[in-house]
Amino acid sequence: MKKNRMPVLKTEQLKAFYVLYTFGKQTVIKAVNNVDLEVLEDEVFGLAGESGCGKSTLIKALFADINPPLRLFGGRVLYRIKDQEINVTSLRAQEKQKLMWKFISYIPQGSMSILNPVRKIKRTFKDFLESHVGKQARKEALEIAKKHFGELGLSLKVLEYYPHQLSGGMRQRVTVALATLLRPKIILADEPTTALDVVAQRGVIQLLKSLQKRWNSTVVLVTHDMGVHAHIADRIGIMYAGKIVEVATKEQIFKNPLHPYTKFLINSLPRFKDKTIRETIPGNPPLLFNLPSGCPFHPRCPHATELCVRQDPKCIEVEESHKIACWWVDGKNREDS
Amino acid sequence: MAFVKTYLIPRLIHYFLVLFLGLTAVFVLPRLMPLDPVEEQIAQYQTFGAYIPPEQLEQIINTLRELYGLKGTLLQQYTGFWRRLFTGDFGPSLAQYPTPVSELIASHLPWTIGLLSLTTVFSWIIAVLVGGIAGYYRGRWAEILDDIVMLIRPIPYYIMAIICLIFFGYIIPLFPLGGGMGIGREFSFNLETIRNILLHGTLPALTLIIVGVAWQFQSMKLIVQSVRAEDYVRYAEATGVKKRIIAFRYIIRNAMLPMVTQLGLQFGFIFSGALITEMVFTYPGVGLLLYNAVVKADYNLIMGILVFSVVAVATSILFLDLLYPLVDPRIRYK
Amino acid sequence: MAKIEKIVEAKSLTKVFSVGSRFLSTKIVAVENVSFYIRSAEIFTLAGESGCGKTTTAKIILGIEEPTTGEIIFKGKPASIWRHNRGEFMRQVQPVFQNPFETFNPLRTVDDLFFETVYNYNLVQDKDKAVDLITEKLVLVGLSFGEIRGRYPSELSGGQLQRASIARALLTNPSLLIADEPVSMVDASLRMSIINLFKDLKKKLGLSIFYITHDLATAYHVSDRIAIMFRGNIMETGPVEVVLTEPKHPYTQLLKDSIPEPDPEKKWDKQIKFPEIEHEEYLRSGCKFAGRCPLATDKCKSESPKEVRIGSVTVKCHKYEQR
Amino acid sequence: MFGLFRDLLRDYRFAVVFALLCIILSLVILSAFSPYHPQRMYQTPRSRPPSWEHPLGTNWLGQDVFWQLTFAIRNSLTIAIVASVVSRIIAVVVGMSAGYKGGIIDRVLMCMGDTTMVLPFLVVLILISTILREWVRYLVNLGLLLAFFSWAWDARVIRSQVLSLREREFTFTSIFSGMSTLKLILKQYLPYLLPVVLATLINNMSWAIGMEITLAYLGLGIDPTVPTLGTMLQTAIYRQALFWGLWWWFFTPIVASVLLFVVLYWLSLSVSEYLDPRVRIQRIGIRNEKK
Repeated sequence: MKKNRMPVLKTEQLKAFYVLYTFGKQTVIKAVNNVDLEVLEDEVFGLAGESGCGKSTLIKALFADINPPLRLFGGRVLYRIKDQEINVTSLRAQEKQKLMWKFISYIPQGSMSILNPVRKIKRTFKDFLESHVGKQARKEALEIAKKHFGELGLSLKVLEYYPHQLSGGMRQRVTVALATLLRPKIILADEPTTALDVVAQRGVIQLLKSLQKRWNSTVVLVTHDMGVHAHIADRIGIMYAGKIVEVATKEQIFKNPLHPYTKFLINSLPRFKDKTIRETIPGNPPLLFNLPSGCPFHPRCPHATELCVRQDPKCIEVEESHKIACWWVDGKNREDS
Repeated sequence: MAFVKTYLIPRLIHYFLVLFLGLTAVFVLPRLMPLDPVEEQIAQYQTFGAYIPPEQLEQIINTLRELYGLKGTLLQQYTGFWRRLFTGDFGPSLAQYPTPVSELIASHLPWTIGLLSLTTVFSWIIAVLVGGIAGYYRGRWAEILDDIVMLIRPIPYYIMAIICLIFFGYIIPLFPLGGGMGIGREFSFNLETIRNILLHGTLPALTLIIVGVAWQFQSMKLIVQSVRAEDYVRYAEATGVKKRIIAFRYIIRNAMLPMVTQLGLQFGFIFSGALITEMVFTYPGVGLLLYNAVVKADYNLIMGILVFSVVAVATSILFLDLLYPLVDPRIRYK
Repeated sequence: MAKIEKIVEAKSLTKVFSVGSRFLSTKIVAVENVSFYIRSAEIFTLAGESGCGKTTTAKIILGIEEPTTGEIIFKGKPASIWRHNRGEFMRQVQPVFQNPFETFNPLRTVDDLFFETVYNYNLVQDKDKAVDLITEKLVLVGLSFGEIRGRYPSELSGGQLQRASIARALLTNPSLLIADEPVSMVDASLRMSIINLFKDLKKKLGLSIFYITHDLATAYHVSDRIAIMFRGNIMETGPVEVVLTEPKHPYTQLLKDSIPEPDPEKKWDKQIKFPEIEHEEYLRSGCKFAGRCPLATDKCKSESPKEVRIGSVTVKCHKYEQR
Repeated sequence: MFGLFRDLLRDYRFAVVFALLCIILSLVILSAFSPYHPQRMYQTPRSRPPSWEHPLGTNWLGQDVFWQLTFAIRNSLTIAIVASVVSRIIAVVVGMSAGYKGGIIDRVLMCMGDTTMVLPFLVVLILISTILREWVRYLVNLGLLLAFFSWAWDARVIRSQVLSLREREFTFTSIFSGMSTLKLILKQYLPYLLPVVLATLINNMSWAIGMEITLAYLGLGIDPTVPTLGTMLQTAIYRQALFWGLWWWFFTPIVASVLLFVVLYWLSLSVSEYLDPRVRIQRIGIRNEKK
């Protein structure tokens, strides 16, 4: 593993909640709750967790795409651009817009619906380029797109099609191409392969990985599929109920998980050539608008103590490059509190 | 040629089917009228004091029946109806005997076409543009616009027409109260006549546009609301595509597609709309002609106008349907 | 060898859908000449990518869709006979669907459908006994009646609902459960608990389960035999251990190779090919996989391969035919 | 029930509409206590401007405009309710059977719908009311005639909803729970169709009131001596109320009908928003939170 890499993206005590009103009643959904995160340059950071744990919301917050009903309740999101830390949550819309795509870009879930269905792929590329490059380059938009497709090894024919004519895997590769058009330093990918078949998923993941290697960029990949993380990620963060409960290298997560939730998660994964019954987590995931007190995992945790019910543990380093948020480590209660 | 096979031919089949049913309805409906046109006419002759000897009466009745296509059994009448359709001859009008029906329609049609198709298309374009922009940008002005539309939208056209007539005709007499051009004027291409036609047309056109825009503005706004929630719009927004590009190429372009169908429906209402407009403003179009025909039980004229409107409406809907794949690529390859 | 008791058998099913209008349309073959059988107390998996025709096959067995050609034989009697006794057929064959939030009407309470099932099939007469019966089945899947009473689907978690859906299907003591992607909408940590539940039900109740999935890892865990489907064709069938550890068909090999295994030491190295255009492969004559197959010959592109039996496995590939 | 009402009143638009609706309904109730007969003439001094005794003045025929208005609203609403309820019943039955059963019924409905679209329906309506001139003089009969003209479009809307509901998984679960088709439709589908039915019910009411006014203008429809919003306006126009300066006679039916249309439209918006299944699910979900 490469050492001493600088963090390129950082959050400090980030809180982003959804506030919903239905007929005068207010509901607060604590989707991202006190998250501290560091993403290093030139790495693939995998963010894992079950549906409704807030991982997609965290990606939105990282992209500074906070629009009602999502609201920022505290904390900062910092980008490191040319050795300067910029807090994007306090930037004005125009300044933020300048960073989008050139410094950071975003691949969302659902390739079918993110491309305008009535415009050819090349027109979509043109629309995006028109807003981001100078007047001169506008005329060459098609040339830029073609060159980019060539670099990615995609067929130029694709530019002439409408989105619905492409297969799911091809469509998602087009969105990868769209997101990397301006060579951003950071690519945020939110469940980019969830709706795809395994073969197409493999194609997209391989493309993403090769681009990351070639341009030494950073990829933050959100997916619930631990198998995908095992293939592509360098470091993995595990999210549970709006919090990051464990961050470590891929090897540490798979070989030596420390948080009880991660242990369950890794152990419950089906593996080939092993048909033994796998143990699963008891109970159900908590609802984000009705969180339990203290550590959100304590109702399902076999090691829960009175302390866990009372107080929420901080995420601290317990080994080299291995952080967890748990009072119970290796059978011992954590001393600091 | 997938377009011809999977789109054009089925549409054409559907078109002819609807045309057939609609025209059959046109044939059936007047025959349900309680007034026998022939007896009406005889009665009318007699009230003018003309004496018709009984042996001639039979002959006159026969001639009239033939003239109105009422001779023979219902089936014979029906085949005769289609024969008349294909030759384009609807016979003479009763009320304005012996002017042929086709001539009457031809002289009134330009007024209706000029007023209604222009206002329909015009209000559609305004509604799509204003509704699209207001629906996307949602500023304070958009809210005020919305409130105004919420007040206008539920008012039926007829009430609206009367309100406008009272307001701009009686209270502030800006425009003439009725007619197509000044009384006793002959149509000719000079500046004065054209000015006059425009002046007479303004009030009916204004009411049609107000109501038309309010109706379609509402639908456009609803469609825009769902389009702006689509993932591709949100994605484009999040990645910093310029608002102007999103408004026109994403929102309006995509919301326009269902609105094209709406335009087709609006054409369907043209003749019903013409009837009321032209009556309130005594505008000399087909609607007024039709109303008079109904009142006077003018068989041939009613049929002529109904046939004409059915064909015109069905054809305009077909035309829009065929146009649709050009604007929506998803249809083309289905 | 003892006589195999086949609970259900599909005999050369073909289903053609017309896409487009009523008058003129393109035909898409969703299921092409598919045959398989399920034994009693066996979990049989039909695996494949989305759009390969596996859901259509399930619907044909459930009697929701009519096959264009071919027939279903359930407990020795063809579907045409069962059609006259639909009530009894439905009592014996029950479905579990993919999306638990859609399985129950979102605007009605969950227990409503339980009572409906009990009363409509005349399982018991009075309400107390109905509650007892429902509780019995809910306990079997690890729930209690209190958890679902008066609740709307949106008030329960996906895992709970999917268990409830299975419990509802068990009310009538069916002999065959048709589970269409039952875990694809369930969280990873709860997924295996549903899989374990299936194994448990098979053992305890002697239930046969037709498990439809795109997830080969869970298929490996739960099933006895597996069929791999691609674009309407079954490419390979056999015991799950054999098919998934030594895949014969090039498609199965690719599929198996593309599964992201949760093992940090395994990495993909080969770049792969997949179709650019939607529907491209449906309309292909010959072997549907020929466009992407590394071993494809001219014969593959023009001629549909026949089924070849190799040991316990049946494969549909020209490569094995030639031998 | 009370909770539902309280929820609705939180919406300011609904609160305004509700207040106006109360006024309109109290006018309808007041009509039962009218000191004058609705059809008799010369019961009051003629052509008096509004005063304490006659809040909206009197007309040229010696009738009190305020009390005429109460009858007019009552009668117009009667027509509207008959028309919309009857047409809703037809629309639901036809739409559901076409959507669920498909086949012949479906095709016939589709063709009928398309045919009615190309026929100028107002012309046809005028023709029929000419044919049945005597029959449509009565409120209920006119309501029935209007009902016959307004089900086709909404039946199509219901049909398409049923078509999409039929493909949803809970339909299959219900079938395999042994539910009969009728029970399935009533228990599982009706909650989804309720918003459409209610919203179109209200829209249909305002359409029927508008049609009555239009027909009255053409001298068709209701017996012109029976006060409705249409006949009131028509009499005022026919007797040249504005020419004589009797503006209160002329404007009362116009203002009243505009008010009624706005109230009905806003009501339909609030109701359909409230009954929208997505919003309902959200409410169900939130109720859970309090437990």
